[in-house]
Amino acid sequence: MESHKLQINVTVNGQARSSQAGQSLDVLLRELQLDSRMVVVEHNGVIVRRPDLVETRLDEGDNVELVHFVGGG
Amino acid sequence: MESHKLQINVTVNGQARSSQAGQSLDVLLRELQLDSRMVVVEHNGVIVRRPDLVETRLDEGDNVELVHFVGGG
Amino acid sequence: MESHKLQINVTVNGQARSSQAGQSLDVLLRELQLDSRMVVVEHNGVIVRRPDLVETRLDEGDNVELVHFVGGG
Amino acid sequence: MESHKLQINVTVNGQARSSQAGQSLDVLLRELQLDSRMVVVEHNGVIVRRPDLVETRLDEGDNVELVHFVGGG
Amino acid sequence: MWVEGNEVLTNALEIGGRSFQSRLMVGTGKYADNPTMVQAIEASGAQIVTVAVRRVNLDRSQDENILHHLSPDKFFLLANTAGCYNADEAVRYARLAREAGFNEFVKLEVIGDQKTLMPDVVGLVEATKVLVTEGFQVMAYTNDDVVTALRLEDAGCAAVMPLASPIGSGLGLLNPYNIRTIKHRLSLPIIVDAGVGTASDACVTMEQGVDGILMNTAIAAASNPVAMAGAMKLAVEAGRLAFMSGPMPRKEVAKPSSPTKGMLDQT
Amino acid sequence: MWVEGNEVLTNALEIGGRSFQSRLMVGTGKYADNPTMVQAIEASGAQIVTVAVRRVNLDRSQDENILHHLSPDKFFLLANTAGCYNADEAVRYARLAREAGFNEFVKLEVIGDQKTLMPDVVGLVEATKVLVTEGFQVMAYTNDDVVTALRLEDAGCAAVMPLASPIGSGLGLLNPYNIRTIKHRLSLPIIVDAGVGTASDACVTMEQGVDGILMNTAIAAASNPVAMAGAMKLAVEAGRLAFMSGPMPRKEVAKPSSPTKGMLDQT
Amino acid sequence: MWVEGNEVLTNALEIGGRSFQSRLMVGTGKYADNPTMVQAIEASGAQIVTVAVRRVNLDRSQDENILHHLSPDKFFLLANTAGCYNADEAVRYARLAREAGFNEFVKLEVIGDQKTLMPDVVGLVEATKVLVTEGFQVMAYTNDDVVTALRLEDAGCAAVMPLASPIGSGLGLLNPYNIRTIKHRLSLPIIVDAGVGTASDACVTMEQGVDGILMNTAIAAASNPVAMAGAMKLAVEAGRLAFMSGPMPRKEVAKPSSPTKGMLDQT
Amino acid sequence: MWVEGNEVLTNALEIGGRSFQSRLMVGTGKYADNPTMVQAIEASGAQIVTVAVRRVNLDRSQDENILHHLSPDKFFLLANTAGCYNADEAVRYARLAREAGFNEFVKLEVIGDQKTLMPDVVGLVEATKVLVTEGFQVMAYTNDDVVTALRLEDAGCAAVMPLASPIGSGLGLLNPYNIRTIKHRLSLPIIVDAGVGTASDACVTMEQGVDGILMNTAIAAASNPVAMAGAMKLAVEAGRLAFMSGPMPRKEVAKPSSPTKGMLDQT
Repeated sequence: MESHKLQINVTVNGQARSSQAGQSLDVLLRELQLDSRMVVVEHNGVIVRRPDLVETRLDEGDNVELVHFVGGG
Repeated sequence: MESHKLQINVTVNGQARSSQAGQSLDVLLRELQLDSRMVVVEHNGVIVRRPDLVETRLDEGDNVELVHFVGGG
Repeated sequence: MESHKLQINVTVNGQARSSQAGQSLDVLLRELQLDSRMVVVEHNGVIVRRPDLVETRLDEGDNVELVHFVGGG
Repeated sequence: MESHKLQINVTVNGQARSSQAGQSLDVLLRELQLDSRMVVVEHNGVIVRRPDLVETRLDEGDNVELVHFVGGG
Repeated sequence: MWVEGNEVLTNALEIGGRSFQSRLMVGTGKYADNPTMVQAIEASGAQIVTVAVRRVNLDRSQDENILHHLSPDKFFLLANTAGCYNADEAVRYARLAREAGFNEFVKLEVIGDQKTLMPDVVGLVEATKVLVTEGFQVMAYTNDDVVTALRLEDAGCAAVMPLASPIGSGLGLLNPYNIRTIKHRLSLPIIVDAGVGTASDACVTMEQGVDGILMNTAIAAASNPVAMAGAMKLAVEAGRLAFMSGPMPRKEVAKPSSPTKGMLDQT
Repeated sequence: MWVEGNEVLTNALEIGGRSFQSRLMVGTGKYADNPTMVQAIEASGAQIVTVAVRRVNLDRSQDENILHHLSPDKFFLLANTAGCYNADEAVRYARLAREAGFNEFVKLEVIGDQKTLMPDVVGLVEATKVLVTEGFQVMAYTNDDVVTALRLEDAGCAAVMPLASPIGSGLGLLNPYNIRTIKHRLSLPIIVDAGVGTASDACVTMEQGVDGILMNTAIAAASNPVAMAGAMKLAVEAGRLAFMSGPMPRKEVAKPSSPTKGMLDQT
Repeated sequence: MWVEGNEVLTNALEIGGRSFQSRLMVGTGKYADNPTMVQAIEASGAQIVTVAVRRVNLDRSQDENILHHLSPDKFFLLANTAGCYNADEAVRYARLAREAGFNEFVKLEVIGDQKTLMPDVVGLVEATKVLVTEGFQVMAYTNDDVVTALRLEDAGCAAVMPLASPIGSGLGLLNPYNIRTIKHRLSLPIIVDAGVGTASDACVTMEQGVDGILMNTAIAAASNPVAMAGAMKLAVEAGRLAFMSGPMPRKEVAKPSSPTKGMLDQT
Repeated sequence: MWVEGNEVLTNALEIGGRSFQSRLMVGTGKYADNPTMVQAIEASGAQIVTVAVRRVNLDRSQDENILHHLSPDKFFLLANTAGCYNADEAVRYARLAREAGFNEFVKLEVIGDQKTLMPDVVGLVEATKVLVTEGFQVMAYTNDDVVTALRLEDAGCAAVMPLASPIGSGLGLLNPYNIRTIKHRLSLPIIVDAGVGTASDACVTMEQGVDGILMNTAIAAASNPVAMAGAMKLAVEAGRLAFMSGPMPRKEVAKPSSPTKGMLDQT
C-alpha cells in the first residue's frame, strides 16, 4: 500500500527534504509545482533528460538539482 | 540710338569688361546668362536688391560683384 | 604747533582713519609700523615713489592704498 | 701519437666540425680561442660546469652548444 | 528623434525662433561630385545645410550654384562667411547671403589664422554685434573658450558653435571639458562645429550635452560618403539619446551581471 | 543594418553556422523589474539575449524564470556560465543549459578572480576543448590578450569575446589596440563583451572592426534603461557603418571646407 | 640641466633679455605654512617665483609679506595681476608691482570669468599693449588659442603662457595639440601656466616642446609638498631632455629587443 | 632616490632578497654601437641590466660578448629568455644563463606569438614553477592580466613584469587601470616591462604605484640615446616621487592660487 512506502531523505537544491523511496523525478517536480519543460534536472550529478524523468526514481541520500534560466549578463 | 552709346570700362567679379554707359544691371545679368533669382548683386560695394536691378545703371569704373551659393562647410 | 593741527578723514586700505592735515605719507607708514622698502603706496590713484613719500602730504578725503607682495600663483 | 687519433664528426653551434675522438671540451674551447670564463657549454643537451670541461670528452656525433651573453632587452 | 514614450527625449532643437528635428547639420563642400553630395545629405537626415557665398564663375557658372542641387524648400540653407579674415568682410558676406532671400541666419566665421583656421574672437564678437543689430540670427563659429562663448551670448547670438578640433582635421573632440563647460555656462544652443572625424567622435560630442553638431569633411572625405552620412545620423542620435538616458556611473570595480545566488552545490 | 545600396555594408553576423541581423547582444540581469527588461531588450533590437543558469527558487519560483518574460521563439537565448570558477564547473553549467533545449550555444565564462571578474584563461581553454568535443558552439568570454584569443580559436570556439573593461564597471574600451589586434589576427567573429558604459563606448568599439558587442549593465543601470537600449542600438549601427565607410584620415592640419577661390575683392 | 656633452641640450631659458637655468617656475600661494613653502620652493629648484600684489593687512601685516620668507637676491620675483577682471585694473596692479623695485616683469592676468578663471583675451591684449609701451616685460597668462597667442606676440609680450587646464584644477594637459600648435607658430618662449596636477602632466607638457612650466597648486596641495616639488623638478627636466633627445617613433608593431639570430638548435 | 628627510620616500627596491637603489632597469640590445650602449646605460643610472643568451658566433666572437663592455662587478646582469616559444626552451636558456655564474635571477620570457611578442601565459606559469623549484629568482614578463599575475605570484615568482604595450612598439602605457589593479592585488614587486616610448610614459607608469620599469628600445632607438637615458632616469624618479607625495585631487573646478582678499578698491 502507498501508505507503507519507506520515507527517505534527499537533498533538492541544497535543501533537505523527505520523500518516498522510489518516487519518480516527474512526481517530485509536480509536487514542487514545477513545469518540466521549464526546468532541467540533475540527479546525483547526472543530467536527466525530460523523457527519462518518469523512469528515474529517488533513493536515500540522493542529490537533485533543479535549474532554469534566470536573468543574467 | 543704341549703337551710339558710350563704351565704358567696368569690373565684374574682378575681370575688366567693357559695357555701354547706362546699361542696367538687369541687362548685364542677361548678357551673362545669369538668372537674377540665383544671384546677388553688389554694385560699388552696395547690395542691389532684385527689384532695383532694372533701375541701376553702369557707369565708368563701376565695380560689380555677382555672388551665389556654392558648396561649403 | 603740532597740537593745533587740523584733524582730517582719510581712507587707508579701505578703512576710515583720522589723521592730521598735512601729515606726510612717510609718517603715516611709520605710524602703521610699515617698512617703506616693503610697501608700495598709491595716493589718490597715483603711485608715490619712495623718495617722494616725505614730500607727499595727506588732505581731507584722501585715499591711500598700501600694497605689498603676498603668496600667490 | 697525436696524428693517429681517430677523426670524429661533431656539431658545434649548429656547424659540422671534425675533431679527434676523446678531445676534451676544454681543448675545443682553446682551439676556438674562447675563454672558458666567458662561455657556457652544453654537451649533448647537458650543461657542463667549468671544472668538468677538462674531463668531458667528445665522441662521434656529439652536439656542443657554446653560449654567452649578448646585448638584449 | 526618440519616438516611444518619454517626451523629454523627443524635443526639437530650437534656434533663433525656428525649430529643427535633426541635430546634425552638414556642409556641402569638398564632395567628389554633386550627386554624391545630394545622396550623402539625404542619408544624413540633416535639415540645416551650410553653403558658402562666392563669386559666380563667369565662364562655367551653372554647375557650382548649390541651388541647382539642393532645394531651399527641402533644406534650410545656412550661409557661412568662410574665408573672411575680419569683421567687416564677414559682415559684407553675411549681408550678401541674406539678400539671397532664404532666411536671416548666418554661420559667422571670422578666421584669425590661415594655417589653423582658428577664429579671431575679437573680430567675431565685433561682427556679431553689427549683425545682431541688423536682425540677423547669428550662429558663431568659435574656439572652445568659455569666456568668448559668454561674450557671444551677451552680444546676442542665436547659437554658439565651438569647434571640436580644427576645420578639416578630423582630430575629434580634443577637449571635452571645455565643451562641457561652455554648455553648462550658457543658455544658448551649443552646436559643435568642425573637427569631428568619425561616428564615435560625433557620439561622444553629443554625450557632453551639446545641442547639435555641424560637420562636412568627415562625411565628404570618407571612402563612402553616403554610408558615412548614415553613420553620422545614427551617431548623433545615439549620443543625444545616451545623454538624455543618464548613463551608468563609471567605477573601477567589477560587478557581476548574473546573480551570485542560486549556484549549484559543488559535486 | 544599412539597407540602401552597398551590399558589403549590409552583411549579417554569422556565428556557429547561424546568421543574426543585429550586432548588439544584451544581457537580462540587474533590471529593476521584468517589464523594464522586456521593453529595453525590445528597444535594443537585439536577437541574442544572454541568460544565466541558476537553481529554481523552490519558494517563489515562478517569476524568476526568464522564459515567462522572453519568448525563445522571438529571441535567441544564449546561456552563460557566469559564476563558474573552474573548467569543470563551467562545463557542468553548459551541459545543463543545453539540456533546456533551445540551442547548442554557450557563452563560456571561467572566472579567475572574484574582485575583478577577469577570466581564468587556462581554465577557459580547457573548458572550451571539452565543450567543442561535445558539439557545443562556444562563445568564450576572455580578456584582451591576443595569444589567449589565438588559443581559443585553435580550440574550436565559434566566437571570441574579449572584454572592453571589467564586467559591470562601465569603464569603456580601455585598450583599443588590443581589441584591434585580436580582430586582425583571428578569423573568428569577435564580440566585445563587458565594460561598455555609454553609447560612444559602443560606437568606438565597433569602429575597431569587431563583429558585435554584448552588454548588460550599461543598459540596465542607466537612469532610463529603455531609452539607453535605443541609444545602444543606434551606436552599434553607427560604429559598424562608420567602420565600413572608411573614415577620413586624422591629421594635425586644418583644411577649409569652403572654396578658397571666388572670394570678392576687398572694398 | 644636462651637463654631459651635448651643448644644445643645456641651453638656458631666455625671457625678456634675462637668462634662467630652471624651466620650472612656481607660485607661492596656498601653502599650509611659510616654512613648507620655502622648503618646497627650494626643492623645486625654481628661480622664478610668482607673487601676488595685495593690500597690506593693517592689523597683522608682518607675516604675509613674502619678502620675509623669500629673498629677492635668491629668487626672481614675478608679480602677477591675479584677481583683476579688466585691463585697467591689471595695468594698475602691474604698475604697483613694478614700483616694488625688483624687476620690470609681470605675469599678466586678466580674468574673464569667476567660475573658470579663464582669461578675457580682449582685455589681455589691451593691457599688454599698454604695459609694453611702459617698458614692462609682459608674460601673459592666456588660454590655449593660437590666434590669441599670435596677437599677444604681435603686442610685444616677452612670453606667452597658455594654460594646460583651469587654474587649480589639476586636470593636466587637456589639449596637447593646441599647446604644440602655439609652440610651432610663435617665436616667443611658451610657458605653460596652470592646470598641471602631477609629475607626468609636467613631463608630457614639456615633451610638447614648450620652454617651461609655471605651477602652484600641484605642489602646494600635494600631501607632501616638498617631495612633490622635487618630483616636479625632475619631471620638467625629464620632459625637456626627452623632447631634445628625439623619442623613438610609436608604431603598432612589436619588435624584439634581443637578437633573433644565435638561437640554439631545438633539442 | 630622495635624500632629504622622509624615510619612506627613500626606500630601496627589494627583489628576490636583493636590494637595488635604481628603479630603472635597462636592456642592452639594439644600440648602434657598444660605446653608445655603455654611455647610455651609465646615464640611465640603472643597476639591473638585461642580457640575452645566444650562441657564440664562431667566426667573430669577440665583440658580441656583453662582458667585454659591461662589468658584472658594476652591473647586475639579468639574463632573459627572449626568443623562447615554450616552457622547455625557456627553462633551458635560464639554466645556461645561470651557469654563467653571476646570479640566480632570470627574466623569464615565453613568447606566444611572433607578431606581437605577447607572452604565452600557460607556458610562462609552467616554466616559472620548474625554475622556482630549481632555486631561480624568476622575474616573469607577462601581459597586463591580473589573473595571470596572481598565478605567477602563487607559482613563486620574485617579481611580476607586466607590459605597458608590445615590446619595441613605444606605444606607452595602454591600460593604466590594469597595471594599477595588478599592483593593488599582488604583494610582489611589479616591474613594468616593455612598451614605454618616452619620458612621460615612464613617469605616468611609475605614478600607478609600480616598483620599477624595464626598458630598452625607448633609449636605444632615440635620436640621442645617451640623453634619453638621462631623461628616463629623471622620469622614473619623478614618477616614483610624485606617487609617494600624494598628488592633489583632480577636479573640474577652478580655484585661484592667489588670495581673493586684499584687492584694492576700484578707482
